[in-house]
Formats: sequence, C-alpha cells, structure tokens
Amino acid sequence: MIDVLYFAWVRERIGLPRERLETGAATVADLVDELRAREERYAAAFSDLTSLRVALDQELASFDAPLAGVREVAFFPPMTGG
Amino acid sequence: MIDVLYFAWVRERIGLPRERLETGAATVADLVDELRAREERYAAAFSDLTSLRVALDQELASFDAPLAGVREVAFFPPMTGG
Amino acid sequence: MRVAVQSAPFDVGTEVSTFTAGVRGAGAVVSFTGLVRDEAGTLSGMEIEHYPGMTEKAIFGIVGEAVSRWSLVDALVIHRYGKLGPGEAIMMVATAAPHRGDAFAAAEFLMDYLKSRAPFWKKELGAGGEAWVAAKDADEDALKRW
Amino acid sequence: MRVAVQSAPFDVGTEVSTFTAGVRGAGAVVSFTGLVRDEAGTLSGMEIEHYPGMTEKAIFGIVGEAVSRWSLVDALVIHRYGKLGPGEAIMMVATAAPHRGDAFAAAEFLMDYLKSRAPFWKKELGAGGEAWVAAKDADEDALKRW
Repeated sequence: MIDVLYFAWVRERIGLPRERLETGAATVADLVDELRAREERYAAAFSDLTSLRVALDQELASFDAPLAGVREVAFFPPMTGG
Repeated sequence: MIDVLYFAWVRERIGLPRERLETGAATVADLVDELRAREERYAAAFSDLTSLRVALDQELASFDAPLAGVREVAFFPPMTGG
Repeated sequence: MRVAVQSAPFDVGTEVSTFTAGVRGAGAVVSFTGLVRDEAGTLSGMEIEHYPGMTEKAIFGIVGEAVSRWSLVDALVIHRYGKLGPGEAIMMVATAAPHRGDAFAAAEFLMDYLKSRAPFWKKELGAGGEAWVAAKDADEDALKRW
Repeated sequence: MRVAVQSAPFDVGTEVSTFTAGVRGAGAVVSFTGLVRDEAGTLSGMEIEHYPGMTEKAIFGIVGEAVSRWSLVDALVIHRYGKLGPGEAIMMVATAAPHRGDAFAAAEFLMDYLKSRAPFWKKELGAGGEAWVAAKDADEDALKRW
C-alpha cells in the first residue's frame, strides 16, 4: 500500500487530495501509467509529465525513480513559493 | 578666498576642521603644494596623495582639477560609510 | 535559525527587529519580504497551498545549505499558506553575517531556492476568477548561478 | 524616496514596517542593516564623522542613480553619525520593487556606493585606544560590477 498525494491543479483535476493504493509499479513512471489507465481525469492530469514534479517520501525525485520501500508519493506542478 | 575643510585623520593631523585661505593656486595640486610648504603638520597630512580624496564644492574631484570658481575644497581619506 | 510555516499573518517589522536584536557578532542583516502585489486593484487576493511535512523539510534543507556555503550568524524563514489579501506579506527571509556580501548572497540564494524548491503553489484570486500562478523559466534559471 | 542623515538612533523594525506598509504595487522589499560589530567584547563603540551637506547630496545622487537603473517603487536610506555602541544600527537601506531581482540589485548597489562614495568615516573605539577604519580595496572593487 502506498499513499499518493496530489497538489494544486493536479489535485483539482483528479478531484481528491490523497488516496491509498495497492500497486505493483516498480517505478514512478509505471505508477503514472497505472493511474492514467484508471480514469479520464487521471489521464488528463498526467497528460504532460514535463509540467509535473514528483516527490518520494517528501524528497524531490525523477519519474524513473524506483518505488521500492517508498510510503508516500506526491504529484504536483512546478513549485511557486517565495 | 576659499574654504578648506579637513575630515577624519586629515583633520586630526592638521589640527583643525576648516580654515579660510587666500590662494592663487590654479589646481588642487597647486593648493596642496602651498599647504605642504606652510608647516610640518600639513606636509605630514599631504605626504601621500594616493591615500587622500578631494571634493570641490561637495563633489568628488581629482587633484588636477582647476580651482577657478570653487568656494569649498575638502580633503579626507577614502570614505568608509555603510 | 528559525523556520516557520504558518497560516497566521506576521509583522515584518517585529520579525526584523527581533532577528536583528538577537544577532551578536553580525555586522550585516539582510531581509527580504514577498508581498501580494496589488495589481492596480484587479487582484482580490491569493491562496497558497503547501505540502505539510515536506515544506518544513525542504526549507530546513535550503537553510542548511545556505549556512554551509556562507559565514552566517543566523537565518530566518517565515512562509504563509492559506488565503492572503492584497499587500499582505507572503513570506520573508532574514540573514545575518559578519560582512554584507555573505548576508546578501545567502538571502538571494534562499529566495531562489524557496521559489522553485519549496512545495508551495500560489493561486491568484481576481475579479475574473482564479488562476494558478505558472512557474517561470527565469526562476528555474536563477538556481544555476549557485 | 527618503534619505535621513542623523545622530539619533533609529529602530530598524519600525522603519522596515513603515516602509513596507507604504509600498503599493511592490511584490518585493529588501532591507539591509549595518550594525556595529561586537568584536568579542573588544570594541567599546564607534564614532562616525561625516561631511554635512555633501553627505545628503551624495546619498540623493546614489539613490537617484538606483531609481534610474532599476524598476523601484520606493527606496529609503538612513545613516547615523556620532557615537554608537556595540550592536547598534549604523545605517540601513530599503528598496521596494515589483520583482525581487530589482529590489536585491538596487539594495546591493546602494550599499556598495554608500561604502565608498558617501562622505562618512568610521573610527573604532576600543580598550586599546581608537583607530580610523581603513577603506578596503574590496569595497572599491565592488563598484566595478555596476
């Protein structure tokens, strides 16, 4: 089981801030493929990965990073703090 | 007649903050030569011009600047504000 | 070093005052404050979303990096989330160092990293609706100088 | 724009607060404060001499130059003269701009010029006597980047 979090317009497009999933995905990219296949709103949110960022257990990561041992995955647009 | 002002260690070395002088000096350098010739304390204060700055009527100037029309000359070390 | 991620407003003057009073041995204090711009009255406010937990972690990481790169006596980061009105302070950083070069560089470094590496997302609320602020290429490019 | 050359102490927090509250349209406020360093207790204070008349003129010139170079909403310079104790604020600058780059650059520019082009001279007062602070080559070199 893995916690998946969504922020900003990713959250709005998918329609929920977080969910708990059972997944066999080996990498972030595999997880994205699984999510895209679920429903149109996921396919829409993940249509362009260059406009998305991912964090694994609250550390920025790349989409080819492995998911082994990861408890929390978060997807969000580029950050706009400051 | 011209007002000559001294600041910081130039003032301390010469022993006064300002004086009013009659001078026929054409440039700042000429005025410096006149002052050096007056007394040892002036010679000491003006021994190394690279460690001095000059302002004419409250604007930074160079030692070869002409004195025509100038009412106030100030000599001081490099500034240390901020 | 202090990091605060909060929804409550803060008073810039009080924070700068307290920070400055506490920095023994510093000759230079730099502060930066980010404000909700009042775009000629078109903006009714801003809403800031963040990633609780990761936000604090990311900011502590950025501050730690600044401390290791420059000779800092102290550093402060305050960043708000939630709803803010025009003119309100969104965030601030303050740095204190023996000399001004370090204080300025560290403050600019903190700002550049907070802009693009701390998990905050701004949404502008206006008369014509609301819109997520897009990240600027210039902000990502700004990181390359460090 | 405000320039104050004064012997009276000022409160950094109050000044930053008032300045920030007054800047309509700014998204970024940067402040710099220069403090009398407390050199491990060896310094009993500082005495600052200045050139009345020229000081104000020079600072207004520097601020005018900053305003012409960067997109500034407002700028503030306060500089003290006379006797100051350890930890006391010697001077401050504040800049406000729509974006952070301009606010930072203008504040650093103002500081670099105030250091070497405004007629102030610092004397350190210590247990072992007093000594005029020597100008640093690095401060003169800092002007070359602008």
